[in-house]
Amino acid sequence: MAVIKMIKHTKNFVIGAWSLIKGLAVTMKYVFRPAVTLQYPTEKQPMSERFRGLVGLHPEKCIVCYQCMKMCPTACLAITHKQEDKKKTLETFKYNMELCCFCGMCAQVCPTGAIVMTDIYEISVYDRKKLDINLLDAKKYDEWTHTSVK
Amino acid sequence: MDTTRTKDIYTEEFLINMGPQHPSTHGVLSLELKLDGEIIRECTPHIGYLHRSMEKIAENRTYTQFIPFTDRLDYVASMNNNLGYVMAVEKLLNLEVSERAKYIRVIVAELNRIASHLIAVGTFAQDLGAFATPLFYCFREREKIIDIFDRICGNRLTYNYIRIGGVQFDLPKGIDEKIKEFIKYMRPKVDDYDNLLTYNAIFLARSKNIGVLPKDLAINYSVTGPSLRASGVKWDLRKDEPYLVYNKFEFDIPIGENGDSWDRYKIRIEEIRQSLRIVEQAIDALPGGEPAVKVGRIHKPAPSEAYFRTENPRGELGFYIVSDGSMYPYRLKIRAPSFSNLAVLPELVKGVKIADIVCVLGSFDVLMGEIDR
Amino acid sequence: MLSILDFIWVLIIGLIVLGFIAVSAMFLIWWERKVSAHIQSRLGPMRVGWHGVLQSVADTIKLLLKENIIPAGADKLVWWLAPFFAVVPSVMAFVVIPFGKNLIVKDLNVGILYIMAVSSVCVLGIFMAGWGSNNKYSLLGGMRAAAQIISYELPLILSMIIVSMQANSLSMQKIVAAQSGHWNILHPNMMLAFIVYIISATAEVNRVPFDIPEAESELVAGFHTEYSGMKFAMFFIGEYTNLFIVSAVATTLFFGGWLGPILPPVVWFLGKTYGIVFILMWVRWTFPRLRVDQLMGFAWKVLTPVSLFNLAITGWLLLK
Amino acid sequence: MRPDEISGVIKTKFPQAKEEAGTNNIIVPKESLLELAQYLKNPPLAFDNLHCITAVDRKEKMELVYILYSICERHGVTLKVYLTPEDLNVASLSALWKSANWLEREVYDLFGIIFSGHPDLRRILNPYDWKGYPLRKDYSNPELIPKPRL
Repeated sequence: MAVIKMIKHTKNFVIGAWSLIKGLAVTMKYVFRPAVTLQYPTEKQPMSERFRGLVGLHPEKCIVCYQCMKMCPTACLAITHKQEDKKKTLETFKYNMELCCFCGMCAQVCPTGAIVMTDIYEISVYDRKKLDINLLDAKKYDEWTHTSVK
Repeated sequence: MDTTRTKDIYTEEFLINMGPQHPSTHGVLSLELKLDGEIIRECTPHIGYLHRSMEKIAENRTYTQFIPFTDRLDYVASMNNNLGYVMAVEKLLNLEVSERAKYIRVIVAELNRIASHLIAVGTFAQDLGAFATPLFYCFREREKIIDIFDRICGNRLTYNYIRIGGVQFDLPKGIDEKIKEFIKYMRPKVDDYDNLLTYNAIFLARSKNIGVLPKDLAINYSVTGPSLRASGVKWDLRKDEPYLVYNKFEFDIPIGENGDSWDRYKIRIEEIRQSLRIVEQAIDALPGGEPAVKVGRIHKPAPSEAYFRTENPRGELGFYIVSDGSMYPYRLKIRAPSFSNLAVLPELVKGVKIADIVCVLGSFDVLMGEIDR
Repeated sequence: MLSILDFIWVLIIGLIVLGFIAVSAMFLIWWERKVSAHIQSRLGPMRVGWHGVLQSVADTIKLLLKENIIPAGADKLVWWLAPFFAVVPSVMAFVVIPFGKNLIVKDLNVGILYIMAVSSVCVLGIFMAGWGSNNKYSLLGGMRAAAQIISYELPLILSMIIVSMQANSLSMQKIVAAQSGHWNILHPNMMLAFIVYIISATAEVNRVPFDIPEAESELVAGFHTEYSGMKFAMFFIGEYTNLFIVSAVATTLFFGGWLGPILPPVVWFLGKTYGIVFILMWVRWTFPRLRVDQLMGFAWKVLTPVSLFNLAITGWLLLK
Repeated sequence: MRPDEISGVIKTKFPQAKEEAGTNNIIVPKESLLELAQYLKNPPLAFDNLHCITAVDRKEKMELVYILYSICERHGVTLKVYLTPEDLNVASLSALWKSANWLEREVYDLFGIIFSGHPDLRRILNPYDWKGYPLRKDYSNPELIPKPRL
């Protein structure tokens, strides 16, 4: 009886040791495979066509319909307009990046394609105030574009 | 306090707070442990550190506006959350979506299930002390899925892709080749995990017969998903209450024998294989047509209520929506699978070692974003 | 009486040894990061120097400049002394490591015994760190370390005794000299002794799969949770020096030490040692961790009986 | 069993239980909830899984919703209990289904419904010292951010 038990234990032990060797073989296999990572700040992954980064605006296309502002789930867009006769013109187009959740609903709902999602994704700043930006400002993305992949 | 005092030397239980900042509590879970040396006498979970009052937020958003918020519930399986919520709203609206949309939904949901299970497997190995290597392998494979999602919907974690009435975009050109390539790439990798972890002697010693969850207890605690199937209950909503087009595909439901930590892990590995099968069949059978039914931006369902549950990677995710006829939900309840799965933890860890609590918790693969909501 | 000349001589040798330890520890840290990175399909440090070879230097400078934080309620004296107790024994063990024919600080005639005695002191440092930190996780880590290292000392010593029985000496140089015909590892009983040795040695230096005193995922980082800055660095240096020592001892006992054709002895010695270090690293980045009771059970139920059996067989072979 | 069959079985056994108009949901007076739950748990209906408990604040009344499933019989039922805002007491089901433990704690935390007989009725999602019940319609807190304008 004891002998059978002993043989069983030894057998389990050998199976266990073999499983460990199989594990070692798996890790050794990957030592000789090329790395899959990128050296981030110097190499960058190209973003897809549909990538949703910061919100961008083509002011000339905007018809001031307020659809984007109504759609935004986090209320990060704030628009004001001037009324001249029957023509509406944009006055301000505030975009509070701090609240933005990059859902892309505003771009989807825009009837003229004035709002787009850019591919800027490195959006850390040192000052919180810089996150509240006016999309009509021509230099609005100077803080980030130099790091963006175009 | 239980003290056994002899003349000068005495021992007593001591209290240890595991979390909310702890490497293996999967986020901000806090466990109050009463220890007798290394052995756990009592475990009290404290949750709510990530409570963002999603249900209150939902009462203030339109039905469409709430979709991005569902991404943030179970943030490693956003597609499945989008799906669960959107299906509940569609049930409320009595909306039928196109056949193509259904197939696309199945493909993305199953791909996301694989991604989520990969994280579960990697972090479980990490919890057992296989430091970083399996986790990195899993993330390497997950990255391929993320790349596919990046091309499909434009984001890498919070997808916000599935919409009421269909999906946001049609699949981009050439993505089906990419998905097929991924399936071909993924199959041998799962075998690698088997060699590296599943049948590894140390791994088996650590996870076999630890945290055994019997069948009746699992059902009584309303444990769902892979954790329930590991206890030997053959219950999968994709088979038992098929939604979308799951009844058109051939796949098996893996079930465990003992309901221990190893079984819960093994079920996930097997489900990765089954999901690959489903994706393969769905890609081949993808019909043409419109990816979305034209519906407005604002929905005003008749005053009624709907409960719909889907099979999430972690279990059954249910949305209970009450409408009062306005464009906002009157009440939205999220039945999070991890919430019920975590509730069973104190029962399972009485009398195990401190190293095993990490193993049991890891095998349930709970996610605090979903529990705290 | 120690003359001035002797004193200078000791100082020079001490500086050389310390310099070697520092460089070797830094190299090992860099190498471990590289090995782990390539196992995990990454590249590891790439920025500082060629393939990040100076990364450890940068890290050391960073750690030197860091603030020393003493936890509230710490047992200050014990807390301060612990890192020294972790480093000093591993430095002392260098005295009897033979790098070459004459390249040894002092060829003690009780070399193996000395190494065993000195390396046992390490556990004191770990336990002091665990006790002094006033942290429950650290205390658990310290307790585990004490239990583990004491249990694994037994199979470790038993497997080393087999070698000294074969060589008929406790001196490291004589053990190397005894292997001039063929290396010890070629005997089946020595092979078994080597396997027992390498498993126990992994446990002695607290590496995966026996890293339960640190146990990142259970005890956060065990005994060095509360340490920061240079004190943490000292634990790190102690750990990597220990890693070097156990590999060097394995080389000396089983792989013929510095013996080898053509190349200079030092190259042979370091080559073999780093080969064993690589195996330990490879194991570390592959396996999960054992639980504390399984670990103890393995030491007492498997390793100790096996090495006792091996000892009996070796004795019988020698007397035959 | 089909939902209408289940409600038929329940109505014959418990005449005080009503069927909600247009659905197959069962409305139970709160006094007979525990009795009904006991009946439901055992065969022939065998609802072994208390899936979800939630509440809806209808202002004039508080609606408590229990969603039950049976994994062995593969059917489900929804129970509703109406509570008046003056008396928010109801029997706890945590002795029958252990999943009720945390689910009832959640309802207590968010709606302030007291489950008598619950072993450990503490707050669960909110901090233990939180004031008020956030999901009630009359809940107000100066820190609440107003609804995004639409």
